[in-house]
Amino acid sequence: MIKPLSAVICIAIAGAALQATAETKSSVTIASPWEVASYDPAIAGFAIQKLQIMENLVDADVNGALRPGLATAWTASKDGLSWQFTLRSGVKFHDGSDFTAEAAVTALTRAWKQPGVLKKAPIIGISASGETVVITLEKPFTALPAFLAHATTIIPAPAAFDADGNPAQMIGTGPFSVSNFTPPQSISLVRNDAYWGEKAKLDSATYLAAGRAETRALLAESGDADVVFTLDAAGYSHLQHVDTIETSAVPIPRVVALKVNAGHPFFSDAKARQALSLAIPRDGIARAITRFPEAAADQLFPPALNTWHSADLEPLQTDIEVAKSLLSELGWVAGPDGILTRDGERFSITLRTFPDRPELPLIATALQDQWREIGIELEVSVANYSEIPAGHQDGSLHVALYARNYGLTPDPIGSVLQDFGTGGGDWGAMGWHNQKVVEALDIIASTVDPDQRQASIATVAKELHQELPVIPIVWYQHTVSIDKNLKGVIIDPLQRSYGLSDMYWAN
Amino acid sequence: MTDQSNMMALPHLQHKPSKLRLARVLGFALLLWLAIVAVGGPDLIGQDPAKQSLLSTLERPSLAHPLGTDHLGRDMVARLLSGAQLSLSLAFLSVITAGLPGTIIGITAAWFGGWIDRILGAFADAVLALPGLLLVLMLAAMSPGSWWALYAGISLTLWVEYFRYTRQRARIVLAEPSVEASRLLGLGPWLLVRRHLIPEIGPGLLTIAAFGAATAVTSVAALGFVSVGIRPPTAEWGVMMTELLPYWREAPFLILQPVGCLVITVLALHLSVGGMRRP
Amino acid sequence: MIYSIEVKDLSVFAGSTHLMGPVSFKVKPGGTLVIMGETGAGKSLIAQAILGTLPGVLRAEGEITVNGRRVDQLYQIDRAALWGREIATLPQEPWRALDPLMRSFKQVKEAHRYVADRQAIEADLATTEAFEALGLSGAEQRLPGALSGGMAQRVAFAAATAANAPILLADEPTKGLDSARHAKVVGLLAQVPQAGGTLLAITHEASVARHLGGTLIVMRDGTLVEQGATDAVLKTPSDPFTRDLLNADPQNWPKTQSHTTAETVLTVRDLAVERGKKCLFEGFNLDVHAGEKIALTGPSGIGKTTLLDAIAGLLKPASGTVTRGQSLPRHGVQKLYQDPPAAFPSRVPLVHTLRDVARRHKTDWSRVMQFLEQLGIHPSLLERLPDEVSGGELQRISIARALTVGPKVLLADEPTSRLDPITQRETLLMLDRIAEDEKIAIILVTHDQSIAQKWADREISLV
Amino acid sequence: MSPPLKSMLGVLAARGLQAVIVALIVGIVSFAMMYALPGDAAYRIAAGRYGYDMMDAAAAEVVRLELGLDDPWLIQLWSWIGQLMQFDLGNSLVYGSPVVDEIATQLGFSLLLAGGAVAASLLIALPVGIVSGLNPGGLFDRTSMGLSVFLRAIPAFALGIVLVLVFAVQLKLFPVAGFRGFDNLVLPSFTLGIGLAAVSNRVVRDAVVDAMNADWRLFSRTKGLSSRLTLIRHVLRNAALPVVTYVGVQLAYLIEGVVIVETVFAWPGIGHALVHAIFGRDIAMVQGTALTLGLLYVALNLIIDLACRLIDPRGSVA
Repeated sequence: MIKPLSAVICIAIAGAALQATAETKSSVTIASPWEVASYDPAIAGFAIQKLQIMENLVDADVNGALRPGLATAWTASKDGLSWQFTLRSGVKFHDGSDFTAEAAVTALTRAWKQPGVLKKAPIIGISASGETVVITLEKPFTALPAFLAHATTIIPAPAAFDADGNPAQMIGTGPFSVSNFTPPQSISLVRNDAYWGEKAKLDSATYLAAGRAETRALLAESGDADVVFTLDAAGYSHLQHVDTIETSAVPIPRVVALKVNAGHPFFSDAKARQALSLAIPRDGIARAITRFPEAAADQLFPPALNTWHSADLEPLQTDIEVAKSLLSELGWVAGPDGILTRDGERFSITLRTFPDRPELPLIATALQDQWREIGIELEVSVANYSEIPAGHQDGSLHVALYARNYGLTPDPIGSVLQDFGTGGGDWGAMGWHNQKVVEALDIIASTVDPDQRQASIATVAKELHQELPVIPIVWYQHTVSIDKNLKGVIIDPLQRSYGLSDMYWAN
Repeated sequence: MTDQSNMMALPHLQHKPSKLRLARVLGFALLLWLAIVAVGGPDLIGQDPAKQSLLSTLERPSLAHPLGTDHLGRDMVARLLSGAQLSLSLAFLSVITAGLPGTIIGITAAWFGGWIDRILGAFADAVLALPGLLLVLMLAAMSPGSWWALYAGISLTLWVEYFRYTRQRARIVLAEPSVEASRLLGLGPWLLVRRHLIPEIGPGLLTIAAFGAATAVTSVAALGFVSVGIRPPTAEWGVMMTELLPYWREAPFLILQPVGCLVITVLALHLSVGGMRRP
Repeated sequence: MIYSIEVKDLSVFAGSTHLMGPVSFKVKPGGTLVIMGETGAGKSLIAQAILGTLPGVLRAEGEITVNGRRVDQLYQIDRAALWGREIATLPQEPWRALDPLMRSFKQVKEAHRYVADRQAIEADLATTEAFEALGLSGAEQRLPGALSGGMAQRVAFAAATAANAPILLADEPTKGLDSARHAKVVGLLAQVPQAGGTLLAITHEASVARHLGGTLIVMRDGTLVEQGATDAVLKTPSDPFTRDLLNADPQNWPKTQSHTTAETVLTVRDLAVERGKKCLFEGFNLDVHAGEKIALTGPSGIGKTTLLDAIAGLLKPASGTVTRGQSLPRHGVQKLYQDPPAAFPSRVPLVHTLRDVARRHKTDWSRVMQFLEQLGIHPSLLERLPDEVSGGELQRISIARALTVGPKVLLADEPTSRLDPITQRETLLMLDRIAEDEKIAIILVTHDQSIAQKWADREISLV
Repeated sequence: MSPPLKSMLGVLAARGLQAVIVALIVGIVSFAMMYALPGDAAYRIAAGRYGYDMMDAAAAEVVRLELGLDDPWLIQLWSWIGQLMQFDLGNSLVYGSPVVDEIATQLGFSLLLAGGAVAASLLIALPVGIVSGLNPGGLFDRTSMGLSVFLRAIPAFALGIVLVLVFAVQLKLFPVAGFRGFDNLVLPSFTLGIGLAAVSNRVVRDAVVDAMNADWRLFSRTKGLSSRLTLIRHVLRNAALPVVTYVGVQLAYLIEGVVIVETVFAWPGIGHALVHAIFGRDIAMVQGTALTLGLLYVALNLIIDLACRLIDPRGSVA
């Protein structure tokens, strides 16, 4: 048995050597949980954009402020029904072909037809005229540029599509081009030396999708991955004590929220929803599960959304007694087993959530235990997340726990509009209608006057805070571990970019 | 290497029963203990396995919590106990649901031989060729959150091993002169099975069963790993393994506990069936 | 002078229990030593002690010298070095002593190659010669499974003697061979001393001992009862046991009475049986009468067993009929097997097996006990497992089992070929008594001519 | 025609038939079950495509129209079988790309992993099994037995992570995850291999014990072959038979482990793909992967059979 064993060891040593050579300080390996199995911007856009393979007409900085991307400037007509995007000239795709208005229009039209943000905008036409792209709307919509910064509106080269118009390659204009793609696990990148902007400092980079948080933590610790995104709470607290790496956590506009079916007799009264909210152990959850005590969500919009987060809202409290009294006001009385009943009906409900974000089932379990205190029997069903929109559509949903990202577009109005506009939304209000909010949202979407806009935003925030069609639980932190010698790492709270092009190795 | 001869039969020297018997006694004692634990469940210590305290999570063993607390501050002893209830009963169940059909079909195939044998064999091969995981996941998905579906799926993949073993051994046994003699003496099928097949095949089957029980629980763990079968706040050893995995670094003693329980179970089974003579 | 084998006060112990010995003997080169005795008398222990293959639990005491070299003190390794080079061993039941997966030629060749340390080519030649010399030509590429008992014995002989070791140990070399092959093997052994080698043979057949000559040792439950020149001992045995042993030789049996009656229990008309597609024999006719003792002889492989199966209705004859007399009950034909342990469920105490049969046939248990008593089986034996009682006892228990059914015909397939002469005689005499008392017809398959002549009313030999 | 050749052909024919049966069963079973699953396929597929940030009812409707999920099931099944006849597995419902391409990339990796796993398991099981078999009941035998039970009860993922901690993080011998080079194969292979070896080393052990107690073994010694030669020329070969057949049985259980290990080690394998396909209701993908795995299993068993024939010239193997 000596022979095979030694063989293995040889492989091992060879491997170690190979590893060593692979670690020349001109490339990085980044690991993140998200697998990439498609070339389609509508499906894989989030990764393609983060890896700076393709770019949008409009770009955004870390504060969400819009800045020129492939478009140098944009203006709306007086009536706000037509937008002009002037394109950057001299930009070439990775395959050497020129970036033209036609290319942009084809890409955007496709994005518009596909499920994605553009579908949500009141667009009626996308056309090219010379060096500009013209988008016409049926009603004014100020957030359009922000929408064009979204991952599903990145611009692939015409050559990226096959004969039938299906995406078959990843060819963009970004500072990195794809050298190798092994779906769903990994993408290898090389610097695009023909990039129009400031060139990347690294020669190459590798993206590795590692689904398990444990694996990512170990990748970071062993140094196999130089930058690791989205660490789980346990892994994060461990890595803080590993001295070869730095860890950092950035608050992001993603919030764990509880969607309540206000159409359901149990929850039709705001008091019931407040009672639920009062019985949520936000601090406990933030301490024990997500482990960022300061991130207990005392209102829906996190501080990361500076325009929407408002300091003068009275923070949501946790108070079992008040919750109980509220429920008894609504005519609920505790049964023999401690579960509330009202005219023969047990207060027994089902919460839908999904395992893709490991913390969600845990939070659900915490709610289950806590709500038993106030006499609510909670069945937790951990399943595919499509059960939530499905339940919203057929009205079978009671409550749902999920993580909502209000930073999909630099301007959250898009998401808010979907979630709380007329009829609510799959990931927002259900069976809940509030005229004030609807009107305010219209203004926000269409007005150009900042003060008026801010006022309406305040109204919306206030109404949501009192009515609680969606109950916030905790805000998210974007957790990252970085090799100590890797410099220039910028963490984008909007998660639009991994900032590869700015990274460089200290020597 | 020692030269052990068996040129002449020395029955009284062939095996040393005393040691074996001791092992068996130990095995049965363990099984009995497990049974008590499973029947008693968390009531034995009067702790609620679902009661959390988010402010005292991942605690080391203490007087209040002899085995510490899990990631939601629940008492580990209570969870392991209620886990024992589910895991053991369902492991037992899956072994039965896999073992009985497997054995019976196996004996049938060997008994009749010919085309019946061939058909059953082909069928078993086809089933083996189906990715077992496919069946399990499907069944799990068909009735979400149902443990029984989970274990039914698992047994669906496990029965074939019993079948193969029984069929192969039964073929040999049934060909022995002793069976011919019994037939000639007019003994009926039941006596043939009882006197010839069961004593010959039984031990091997029990060993497979012991392995099967472990497989069942670890499969549940595996499914939990692809986040199937999680159903808060139920405690099940396999699922606990997956739940506690993220904390393997901070509190390794936690994930080791359900594993330890499973080890004890498997060990008990093996000892009680008398060593693991593997077919 | 230097003796090939010199044994002084050899005894074998299992822990503290004394199994065998003390024995002492000397064999000079070209000499022959024959060891006789019942099965379980410890004959094999002597061979194993000399060879150094005693089971780990056994311990040998005394001096053993091989070719002037004291071996009992040596390490296992050094003793193993003698094997095949100094001492060759002919195994019991050779078909089980050959590797089932290796072709016979190769198994002999490897001995020439690695034991006699010959070059591959030489080894090939030597092996081919050996095969010719032993009349094995044509069997080179056969697997042990496809060899007859005699062939297997000769292949084993060729392999064992490849390095032509001066000493040959043969442990019951004729076990289970029919008379023809029996003679061949004995002849083979007889050549060894003529070629200047030393032969140590273990047997329970006086005929074999007589043929081999040399000196003789007679053993009985582990103790040496008689020792001397083979001819002398065989002519004028001094010890009563030796006398029994010799009388037990079928040649010296008295002829048994016939108890045949007029009643025909079974008629066989121009029966033909096949094995595989090969027709074994055809046009076989037989009338079996109650109480009749029929001996069925013939070389092995001729299909004696197959014939019995056909008569028992266990296999369908290719043609012809087996008609049962009207007095013959459904399970009226029973069978005794050559290898008693194989005929009982191995993991069930004997009492269960017997009770099952008694219950099935509504036979009163006291009657079963009666049979057992007649057959000299103590009831306490029934509590044991089949492999915990001796072959003789088990064969008698299987007779009792058969009687429990109340059969009219008893088919006995070499029921005593694995028993030592004394037990053999006892068993066959019992069968004789049963034929008389129960008026049962017995068809006995045997390869021993003298048994057929002395025991049976009539002999049918298949040729 | 010589009997061994005949038996070979027999094996081939039998396995060929099995392959066909498997193909049909897999196709129908997977289709039927996918069809029987509760919940709206369109929603699941949309979820698989767009992720929870982008997926909503509107997306689901688009998917429904695009894939014609409202067709009666008979038509859908029939079209699949029709395609299969032309060796076309269709397109992935989630990713739109041809199933063949998806599998082509991943199958290679999975085969590599499975092969590595079997190799690793034998690398452990053979020496351990043989040593404990040569001295049954000895200390080594008992220890290995206890260890087997323990390892049998550890779920693959836990084992994998411990291995990574020791060999990748502490000793820095192998990379943690990914698939840059062959060194990436070592840890996942051993994670699976150890699990398999936990059982198979006992099989090896028992086989060796049997062989060591056989009469022919003693005879081969007494005819003069050294214990080493006896082991090599006789014991191992005879012991190999049950071991090889058992490896065949184990192959079936490999797949489950593969899924876990692929996930832990970020290995782009087919098991991983199968699980995602099931969650995403990607019927085409499920059928494709299941079919591949099924046929793969048949093929591997064919190899096992032939190996048995090679070891055992007696032809029929129980």
